[in-house]
Order: sequence, then structure tokens, then C-alpha cells
Amino acid sequence: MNIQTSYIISHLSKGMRLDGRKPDEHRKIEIEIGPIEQAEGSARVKLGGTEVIAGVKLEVKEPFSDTPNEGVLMVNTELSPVASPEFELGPPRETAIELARIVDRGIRESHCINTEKLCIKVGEKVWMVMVDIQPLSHEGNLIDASGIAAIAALMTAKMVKYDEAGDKVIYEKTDESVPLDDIPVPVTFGIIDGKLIVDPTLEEEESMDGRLTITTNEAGDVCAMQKGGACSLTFELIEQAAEMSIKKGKEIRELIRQSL
Amino acid sequence: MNIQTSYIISHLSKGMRLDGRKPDEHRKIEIEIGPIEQAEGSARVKLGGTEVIAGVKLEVKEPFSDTPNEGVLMVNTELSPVASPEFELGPPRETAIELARIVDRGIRESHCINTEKLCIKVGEKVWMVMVDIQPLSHEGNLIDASGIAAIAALMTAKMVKYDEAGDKVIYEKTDESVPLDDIPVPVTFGIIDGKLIVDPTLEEEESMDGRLTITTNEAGDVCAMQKGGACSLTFELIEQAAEMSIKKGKEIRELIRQSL
Amino acid sequence: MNIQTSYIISHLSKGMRLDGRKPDEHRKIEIEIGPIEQAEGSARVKLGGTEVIAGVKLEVKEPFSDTPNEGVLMVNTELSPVASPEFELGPPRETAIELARIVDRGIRESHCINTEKLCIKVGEKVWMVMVDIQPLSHEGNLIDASGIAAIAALMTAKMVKYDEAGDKVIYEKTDESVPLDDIPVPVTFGIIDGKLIVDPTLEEEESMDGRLTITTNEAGDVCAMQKGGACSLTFELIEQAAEMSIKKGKEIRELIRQSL
Amino acid sequence: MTTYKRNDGRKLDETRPIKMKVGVLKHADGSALVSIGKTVALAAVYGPRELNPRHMQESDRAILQCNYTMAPFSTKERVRPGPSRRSTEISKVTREALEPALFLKDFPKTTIDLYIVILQANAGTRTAGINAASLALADAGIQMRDLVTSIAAGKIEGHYVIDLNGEEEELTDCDLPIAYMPREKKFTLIQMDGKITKEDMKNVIKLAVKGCETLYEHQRKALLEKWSKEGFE
Amino acid sequence: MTTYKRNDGRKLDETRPIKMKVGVLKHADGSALVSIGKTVALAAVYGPRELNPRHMQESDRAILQCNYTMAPFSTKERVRPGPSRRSTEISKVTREALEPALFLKDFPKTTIDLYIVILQANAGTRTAGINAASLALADAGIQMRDLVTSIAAGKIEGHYVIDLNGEEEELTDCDLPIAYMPREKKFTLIQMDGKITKEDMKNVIKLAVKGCETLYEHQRKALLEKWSKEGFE
Amino acid sequence: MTTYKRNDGRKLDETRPIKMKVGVLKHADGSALVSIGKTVALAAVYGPRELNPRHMQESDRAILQCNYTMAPFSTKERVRPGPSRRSTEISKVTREALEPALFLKDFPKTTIDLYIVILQANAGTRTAGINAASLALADAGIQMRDLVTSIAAGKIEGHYVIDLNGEEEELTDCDLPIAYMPREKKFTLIQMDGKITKEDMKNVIKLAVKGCETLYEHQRKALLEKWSKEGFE
Repeated sequence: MNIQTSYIISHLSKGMRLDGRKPDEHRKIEIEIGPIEQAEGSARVKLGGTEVIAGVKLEVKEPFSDTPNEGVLMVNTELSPVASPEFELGPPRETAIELARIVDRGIRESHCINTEKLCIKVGEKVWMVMVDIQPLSHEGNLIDASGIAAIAALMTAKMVKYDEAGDKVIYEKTDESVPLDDIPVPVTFGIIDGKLIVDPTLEEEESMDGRLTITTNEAGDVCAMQKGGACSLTFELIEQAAEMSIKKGKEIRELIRQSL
Repeated sequence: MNIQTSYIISHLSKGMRLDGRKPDEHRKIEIEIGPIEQAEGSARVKLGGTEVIAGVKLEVKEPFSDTPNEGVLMVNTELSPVASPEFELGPPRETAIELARIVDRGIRESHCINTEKLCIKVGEKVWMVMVDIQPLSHEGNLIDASGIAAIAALMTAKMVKYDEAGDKVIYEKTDESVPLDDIPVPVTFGIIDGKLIVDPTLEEEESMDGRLTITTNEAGDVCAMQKGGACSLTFELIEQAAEMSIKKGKEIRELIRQSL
Repeated sequence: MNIQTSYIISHLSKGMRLDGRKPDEHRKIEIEIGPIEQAEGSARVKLGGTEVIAGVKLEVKEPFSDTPNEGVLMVNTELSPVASPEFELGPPRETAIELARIVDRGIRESHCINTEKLCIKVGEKVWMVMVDIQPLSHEGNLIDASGIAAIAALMTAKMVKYDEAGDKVIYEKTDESVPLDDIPVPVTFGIIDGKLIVDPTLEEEESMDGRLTITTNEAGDVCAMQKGGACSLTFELIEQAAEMSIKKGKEIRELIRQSL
Repeated sequence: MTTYKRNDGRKLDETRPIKMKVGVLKHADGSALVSIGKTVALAAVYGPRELNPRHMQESDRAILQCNYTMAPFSTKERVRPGPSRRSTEISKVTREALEPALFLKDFPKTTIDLYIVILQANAGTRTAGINAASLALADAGIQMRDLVTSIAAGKIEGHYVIDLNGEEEELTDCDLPIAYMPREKKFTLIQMDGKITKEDMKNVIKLAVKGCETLYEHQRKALLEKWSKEGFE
Repeated sequence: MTTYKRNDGRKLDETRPIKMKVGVLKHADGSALVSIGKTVALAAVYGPRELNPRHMQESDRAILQCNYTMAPFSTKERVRPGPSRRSTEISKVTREALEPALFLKDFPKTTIDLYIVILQANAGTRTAGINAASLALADAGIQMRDLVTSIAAGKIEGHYVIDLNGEEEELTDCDLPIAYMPREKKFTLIQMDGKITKEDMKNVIKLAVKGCETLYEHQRKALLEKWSKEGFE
Repeated sequence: MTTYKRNDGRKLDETRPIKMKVGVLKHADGSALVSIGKTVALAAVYGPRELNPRHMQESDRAILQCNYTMAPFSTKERVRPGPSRRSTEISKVTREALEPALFLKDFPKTTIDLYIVILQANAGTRTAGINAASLALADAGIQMRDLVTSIAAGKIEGHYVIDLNGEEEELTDCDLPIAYMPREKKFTLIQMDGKITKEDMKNVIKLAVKGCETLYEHQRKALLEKWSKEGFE
């Protein structure tokens, strides 16, 4: 075990973290709505030193054949080197793909997007909602920053127009919002020395054994979970994380609402 | 020349092979029909220690513009590392592509598939018959194992339904078979020291100069040939291989029939 | 600075080049029309020891949604190792892409192709004009050789037939030409020691600081410019290059006309 | 809870029929074939073996490389060959579900390569793959803290059900796969899709743990069978 | 010349509103955010740092590697991630626009890596990217012959106009972006799309140079701001 | 057999017009341009030269690397650039058709790189490519056991015909390309598509051999031409 890890663990045994936070405390969360005018919706989120932009774009596509009357959601992440010297150019790898899929799953499984309202013509044309996440600074816990940015961007996204005759999208925002019924929020816990720390920093990520992300919704239901990293965890720890994720999710949901 | 090669050649000069077979003898062939329920047709073939599964899937596609009333055949092979430590992950390379194309050509050129019966709507929708081959164990002569598995899978494949209104395939097997009129069978010969050995093992493959595959059909016609490896061969050897491929093809065709 | 470069510069200070040309002199240009019968149009161009073939093919595609009544031009270059030991197999890299885009831009921006005449059915079907450039020998200044070959191939290209019922192209040349109204010609200058040399050879390319390509049309207008290489240049040099490019462009245009 | 009839007649806490066999591939250092209902997973292990290129080596431990693939014919709609976003994620969570059971520090600079092929898919492919992989690792003689077992559970019409089949996957309120080390009583994979209360979630996990204990017996039996056979040979 | 009304009310030789800020990214050695009208470019510089693999090293100088990307949400129609022919070409001309300002021979065997992300696009993304990149290089403390400034000019309805916006790009007879070192009075990028006379071309270039001089003041101010702040901290 | 009229007026055993020229590319170590009817193949050879990366080297012999490509404009429907399944297979069988003629053991650790570009395609591209490649190898001064010649034959309406053209390819019962070393009397490529009896097959092969002998004369003449020219220079 390296020195940093021992240091983190010894602090944690006294209920403290290196940056002075309590184990169940998020870093300061700042949410800016609409930084990207060209996008149908967008949000910039700072989680301490971690910063991401999420942008929503709409396209018209053929629906999947098993859901001919439903629009489609796609979440995509590119880990650009601007955000961290550790990120490399090239097609998304494991980390970027998992990140996008955790955010995607939280949104999808909460059914917050009313996909049936995104149908233009059954079996032929539906709206595809693309959420792209661009990290600007990675100082730990990109998952929560991305999840918050994604839902905030969606909540403020406006529909554009579809010109059926010309079969093309007219990129002029209308007054109509992207149909959204819920606010799923992911909360990520670092697992270190058998303990949970919410919203880990980059140095904590380097020392921790693994992580657990739980996404909850307005009603306090659990919509998605994902363990990451080469750790194992007990039932009690999962229980504890579930409790906390509901509580922290509520706080963050309130912050998002205030930022609108 | 390494020791193994000398050993094989010296045995061969006495009409013997290392595993006791005669030069014109296949290893034991076992054919299991239908191991993959989800596939429209499937077969598992063991050729001694070599083992492959072939699965048939049907899709609906636009026809090629020069054959607007004909369905399409596609054979594909992935050489997964499960079958041999020499195989690597990644897109199919030379060996996998040649393997798939030899099997493909034997089936295609025998015209055993009645492609006109696979037309749904001229110029718009035809069935695409995809045969995927998954080797499970490579101990030599993947070509014959794959060719036998492919034709056995096709012979037992059932059509599924196409929902024209919804433009999608309903994956429920019908009683109707994939329209098949012939049974092409590839027979592969190793060429070593100017002699032919049918169905080479992995160690024979490592020592041999090259190979010749001849696919014949029910009527004893030749449908496809392919020489492989950095060898040259005489007219007499080709003649001899053609004779043998007809004879061995007949035996294998019988085995396939019995397995149905 | 290496010896070759000093040598070139010292020659140039006396208004001379290593191969005896004057700074504003092209190598001998030979244009052969129609070397590729299968192509709708083709031309082989020799520029001293540099040689390229350009071939024009037509396809039918959906138009872009913002230009529903216009055909589409695409220029593509593959730098095959046959032309130079420095070229490698694989997808086009920076150099090949820039080369294609410079040629493309010159043609596109001169509006020499009447893209509206290439519309078959508004919003549904238009002709796509594909110009592929295959260098055969690279001894410097592939840009001009490619640009001349591309426009010569286009000038002699014939339309083929589109079978609307069968939605396919019948590759039989008609008497009708690809609709062309102008003859854009790129002229490339090497920049070395603050001086311009037209049509640089390979050894000059290795020694020069950068290059400037200016494409001009029949009327003597400038249609496209592109600086390449890690050099900087003065306004006067740009002015001088513009003058010369109009003059040299005119000469080359005449040569092209004579070759038809 | 007794009123709900599962579409295949199973009890709520009953897994589909399970078949497990180890040592099924001749060329791998370890291998296993696992079928759970109509889902069939094949796993092959090579290693620990030297890792090339060298710059990927870890000086103080082995790395585990894991690749999950679906055979093109394994599903209703043919699976396009090559990695997808889904298969990349499953390869990752599978690796992370197995790593806690291994003593990677025992084999510095090496790699253990694990290949999982889903031959037939009817729900639960990632969990079947983990069960097969765990057996293949054991078959390769690689020492493990515990076998890793894996299964999903869910909730249909108010009832907790284990080991969802393809049709149940459409009906369930949640799909919650876990990987679990039964002797260690530790979870090594947790994922969930769905929308359920915290209480439901706990109950679903508990039911999945029960399933893992069943699977554990099957795994042990499969290993025992192989070892006893080898004894005779 | 005074009769033409630009669609956003600007004077013919007036750029859109400009904002420049350096040191905006914590993890890069140098960075800058530049917005010109609705176009927003972010640049990050790493290096000079050792270049791997070694066979790419130049024994007598540093290499500059440059990657220009558009964020998927930066335009009306979403940009598909991954390199395109357009972005590959822009990466190349951007690199070649900056190299003349650098003393690459001072750092043999190393690389300077430059990443440009267009966060929002409304015409002039390559020029905004070059302005940001030039600032980011300065922010990284890399010595430069001169700052590189960049802007496009064009000609609409007989009038020379600077810094075309998205709608003007549709109307102009030509789009002529330049990069320029104001103290050196040298051009490091010249491109043009359009069809204009030689005289027009010269006038358009002259106007663009004037714009670069304006941008130069903004760049200097942005660097000064950062340096004065650092002085206080 | 005399009753069948070929669409281009040829006799049954007559090849299309043949043109062969060696030394056509300045930058390759060897090169040749071969046209057979409307099919035109260009081949370039580099090497034997050191092979990098080193781990690909064979300690006791040279490797032959072969790449067959069709120019995008070579066919009726444009060929998409980049390798296809077809071109990958042809590259392989071409390599294997040439290897038997080479003394690869003479050049350990090196590579001979062979590039074939089909400039125009009207049936018989792989055989034209092999003829060109064989000449290019000879032109590069690489010692060979024999020249490799290559041509296809077929059977149309009961008649054996040599060197099928594009329209004949649609009509033939089989398309049987061979590569052949005439002095050695050995086959180095055999492929066949079609459906014919064993007897037919033998006759078709015999006819193809006859064609190869014709090609052999053309190849020798082309080499002689070049050598005699060089003598004068």
C-alpha cells in the first residue's frame, strides 16, 4: 500500500477526508444552464475541480423495429485530453463507454423521457435524443458530474422542427420542451478500507478499491446500480450506499431545480 | 526440414500417417444437428479433435441491383481464441477470410440454395442467409469441418416470418425449410513430399507444403477448388485429388444425411 | 541546413534551378485523355517524372438535405506505394487528405460543375461525381498533376444512364457530357529562401520551407488558395504568386484544351 | 407470493435447468461450458503467461484480460461480429467481478487471458459467462479465494423472481445481476436496470444470493466430476 | 461601401464580440478559451514532453502534434465523433500556422501536444482555434517569435467584410481565413474558398490583417490579465 | 467445337490482346504493366529490404508481402477504397502463387513487398496481377526458379474457352484461374468457381496451361526488350 492510500485510510478512520469533507459530503456543485446555444439543451457542471459540459442534440431516425412508436435516447462520452493528461485521442475505450452507459442507464431506466411523445410517424420517423458529454477537467467522479449535467441539459432542452416534406430537421428551437417526467440522479461512492466515501476526488480514486454508483429518482426509487473496480463488497455496504444515495440524490435534485 | 516433418514423410512413404490413418482416410466425423435453438439452423461438427459450430440466421435486405429477384448468401468466420492459442481477437484476417470464402464458394457455386425462392418482393426485399462459423477447437482442417457444418446447418434450417406491414422479421420458425437442392461437400488435401493426405491434422498442417480443397456435389461435379500454401503441384496430383474428392465427398454426404 | 538545400538556394540566387528550369517554369506537361475505358472520364498526366491518373465515376445518391436539387462532387486520393517508397498502405492520412481537398476545393469553388444539372429527382436522387486520383510516380508537386488530371478527366467525362424503375445505374456512356462550365487549374509554388519556385521537384520539396497553391479559372479569378508547410510568408510573396498563378494557369489551360 | 405463475412453470426462487462442465476445450489452459436454461456460455483461460508488449506489464502483479463475445447466431437478430459498447462494458464488469477472487500478485509481469463466448442467448448471458469464467479459472489451476458465482433476480407483478428468462426480462420491474463469492459472502458485481424501492432492491439481492448458493453447488460438482475423472485416468 | 448593412449590425471591418481567457484548464500545461461571436474554441497544450514511441522522435527538434475536434453538440446537425477529412485537414493547417512561431529546435526529441475543441460553432472555428492555441502555447510558457492571430474576411455584395458569421458564410463571394504574426508581418495560414479577382483577394487579405491586429490586442490583454493575477497570488 | 462464336471474335484458345512492359515505375525496385484485353494491372516490387518491426522477421528466410488493390475507377461500379474480403483473399493466393518461384531462404530477415494495382478491370484481374507481379520480381533482379504465368479458362455452351472477358464470365459454366510455371510444369494457383464434371475440369486446366505457355513468351519478350534496351544505354 502506498503512502497516499495509508494516509487516506488513517484520516478516514477518524471520519475525515484529505480535503476536509465528511465521508458523505459532496464537493461544491455548480450548475450553469445553457452554455451552448447551438445545442437543444446544455449544462455545465462543476463538482469541485471536475467539470463537464453536456449537450443535447435531436435528430430524426427510423425507430427500432421492436418499439416502432418510441423515440430513442443515446448518451455518448468522449474523454478528450483537454480534461486530463491521462486521456488519449481515439475511439472511446472501456472507461468512456462505461461512463456513458451508466449515465444512459440511469436516465433510460427512470423512464424520465417520455419516448412515445418523441414518435413522429409510427414505424417510420422518431426523434433521437443524443446527449453528448464533454469533460473539461477530471479531478475525480466524472460519473456524477456527467449524470447531473446530462439530466440538467435534458430538463432545459427544447424541441426543434421537423420538415416532413423535405425530410429534414429545421434547427430552430420551439417553445416545447423535450418531454421529461422525472429527475434521476446518480450518486457515486468510493469504497476504501471497507468504507464508503461519496463523490471521490482523483487522489481518492487512485487509492480506493472500487466504487458503487446508485441512481435514484424523485420518488426515492432506485433506477440503476453499477459497481466498478476490482473490489468486493458486503451486503451491508450496499444497503448503506442505497440509503445515502437516496438522501444525497434528493439534495442534488434540489440544486438542479434551483439552477433552472 | 525439422524432425517432425521428416518423420511424417518417412511414415508416408510407407503409406502410413502418424495417427494410424491411411492417406485417403478422414478422421472420425461426428455431426450434431440443432445445438443452437436460437439459430434458424445449426450444426456442430467434430472432425477428430477439430470442432466447429455453424449457425444460420435469416435477415431481410434489399437485393443487389443486378439480381433484384434473388436472396443472398453470406458466410462468415471468426477465429476466436477459444479454439486455439494461435488465434487472436480482432477483425478477421487473411486465414479467417479465406476459410469463409472457400466455404461460401462451395455453397454458392453448387447453386444448392434456390435464391429465387428467397425473394420477398422483387427489387425491394429478399432474404439474406447468413452462415456464421465458430470454431471451438482447431486441430487441423478447419475447412472441411466448417464446410460440413455449414451445409448441415443449412439443410436443417427453417424459414422465419417476415411482417411486411411492420417491416420486420418475426423470429418464429415455420415448417418451411430454407430452399436447398444439393449438398456440396469440401474435401481438403494436405500436400507433402508430392503426396496427398486427406483431412490433415494440425501437426500435418505445420509440416505440409500446401493444401488443395475441392468441393463436389451430389452429382459428382466439381463446384469449387482452392489451392493454399506456398507449394506448387503437378497436373497428376490435381487429377488424383479430384478423383478422391468425389469419392470422399460421397461418403461424407452420406454421413450428413444419416445425421439429420 | 543540409548541402542540398544550400545548393538549391545558391542556384536560386542566380535565378536558376538544379534541373535548369527558371523559377517560374513548369516541367514538361503531358496529358493523355481516356486511358481508363471503364471510367466515365479519365486522364493521365505527366509533370516531368511525376505521373497520376484521375478517373471519374458516377453514382446515384440522395442529395444533401440543404441542397436537395444539386449533385455532389467528391475527390479522393490514395497514395499507393507504387508511386513512392515513402507511401504506405492504409487509410488516407493527412497528406493524401489535404491533397484531395485542395483539388476538390479548386473544382468546387470555381463552380465549374453545374450541380443543378446533376439532379435527377429533387430531394431524392442526384448524381454523385467521384473523382479518384491514383498517383503512379511521385517526383514532386502531386497537387498540380492531380488537379490537371482531375479537370481533364471531368472535361471528357460522359454521363451514364439511370434506370429509375430498377433504381440502378446502367454503366453505358451516353453522348452527354458531365456539365462543366469552367477550367480551374491549380498552380503550386515552392517557397524557399523567401523566393517562389513554380512546380517544385521532389528534391526541391525536401528543401523548401513550404508551399502555396493558388487555383485560378478561365476568367483569371482566384478560386482557392492553400498554404502548406511550416513556413511564413509576406504579403508581397502572396501577391507575386497570385500574378504568376493566373499566368501559368492560362498556359496550362491551353495545354489541357489542346490535349482533348 | 404463491399466486404468481412463471411462464415456464418454475417456482419463484427456482433457477432454470443448469448444466456445467469443465475442461471442455483441449487448447485452453482451463475451460468450462455452462448452460442455464437456453443460455449457453463457453469460457477459455490462457495463462498466467508472459505479457507482450512489455510496456503493458505490471511489475508487481498479473493483469487479467477479459473478452466477452456473443456468437453471431446466438440471438434472434444476428449479432454483428466485433466489439460493441455493450460487450465492452460486460467485458469490463466481468473482469472486475473475477479479480477480487484472484491472487494476481503471485504472477508479476504476466497476463491471464479470459475469453467468453455466448453460444446461445436467452437472458442472463453476462451471469452465465461469469460462472463459466470462474470455472475455467479453477480448471486452469489458478488459485482463487473463492469461486465466483453469478445470477440475476428481479420483481414481476409484485413477486421476487430469480434467474429471469428472455420473456421475463420484458416483464420485470428490475433486472439485477450480481456476482458473489459464497464463502466470503462478498459481492463482486452489482448492476441494476429498473425502478424499484430500496426495500425491494434488498429483497431482490437477497434472493439472488440464494441463487448463487445453488450455483455454487453446481460449480463444485462440475469441478469434482472433472477431478474424479482425472483420478481414474 | 457604407451602404451595406450586415445582418448583425456590425461595421464592415468590425469583428464579432471577442472574449479571451488563458489558464482555464487545470490539467494542461497551457490553455485558453476564446469566443468570437457564437464560436467558442478551447485549446490545451501539454509539453514539451518526451515523445513515445521513440522512433517518432526527431533528434534535432521538437515535433508539434495538433488535433482539432468539434464537440458533437457544437453545431446545428450533431457532429459525429471521430476524425473526419475536414478535421484532419484543419489539424494540419493549424499545426503549420503555429510552427513558424515556435523555436522547435530548442527541445529535441520532445513533443508539444495541442488539443483544440470547438465547443460551439458559428463560422470561423479554425481561426478561433488558432487564436486559442496560440494563447495556450504562450500560457504554457513556450517561447514564441510572435503570437499567431487568425481571422477570416470575405466579400459580400461588393463589400469587403471581416469575420464572417454563420449566415454571412452563405452569402460571401469568398471565405479567406488567414493566420498572421503581427510583429513579424508574416502570414502562417492562407486558405481560400470562393471566386474573386486578384484585386479583391488582395483587399480581402488586407482587411483580414487589420482584424488580426485587433485580435492581437485581445490576446495580449488576456495574457496580461493572467500574468497580473499571478503576480498577486 | 468450331461452331461457337465468341462475342469478341476470338478463337476458343485465343487470348485477348496482350501487352507487357517492365520497368515502368521509377521508384520501385522492379515494376511491370500488363494489359490483357481491357484488364490492366500494374505491379511494383520493393526489396529484398530489412523488415520492420523486427518481431515480424523470419530468421531463416525472407517474407513476401503482397497487396492487391483495385483502383476506384477500374470497374463499372466504383470500388470503395480499402481492403475488402475479396482483395484480402486475392492478395493471399497471389502471394502463394509466387512464393514457389522464389528463393526466399537467400534473404533471411528481409521482406519483399509487392503491390498490385488494377487500373482497369474486365475479368481476369487476379491473373493479370500475377503476370505483372512475376515480371516485376524479375525486373527487380530477384532470382526465380521460373516465371509465373497465369490465366483463366472456362466452358461456354459446351466449348472450352480461354481467357474469359467480362461478358463471358457471366456465361461460363466455370471460371478456373491457374498460375503455372511453364518450365517446371507446376501449378502454383488453382481456384475454381462453377459446376462441371471432373473430365471438363481436366480439359479446362489443360487449355489454361496452353494459355500460360503463350503468356510465357510475352513475358520473356518483355524482359528481353528491357534488357536489350539497357544494353544500349
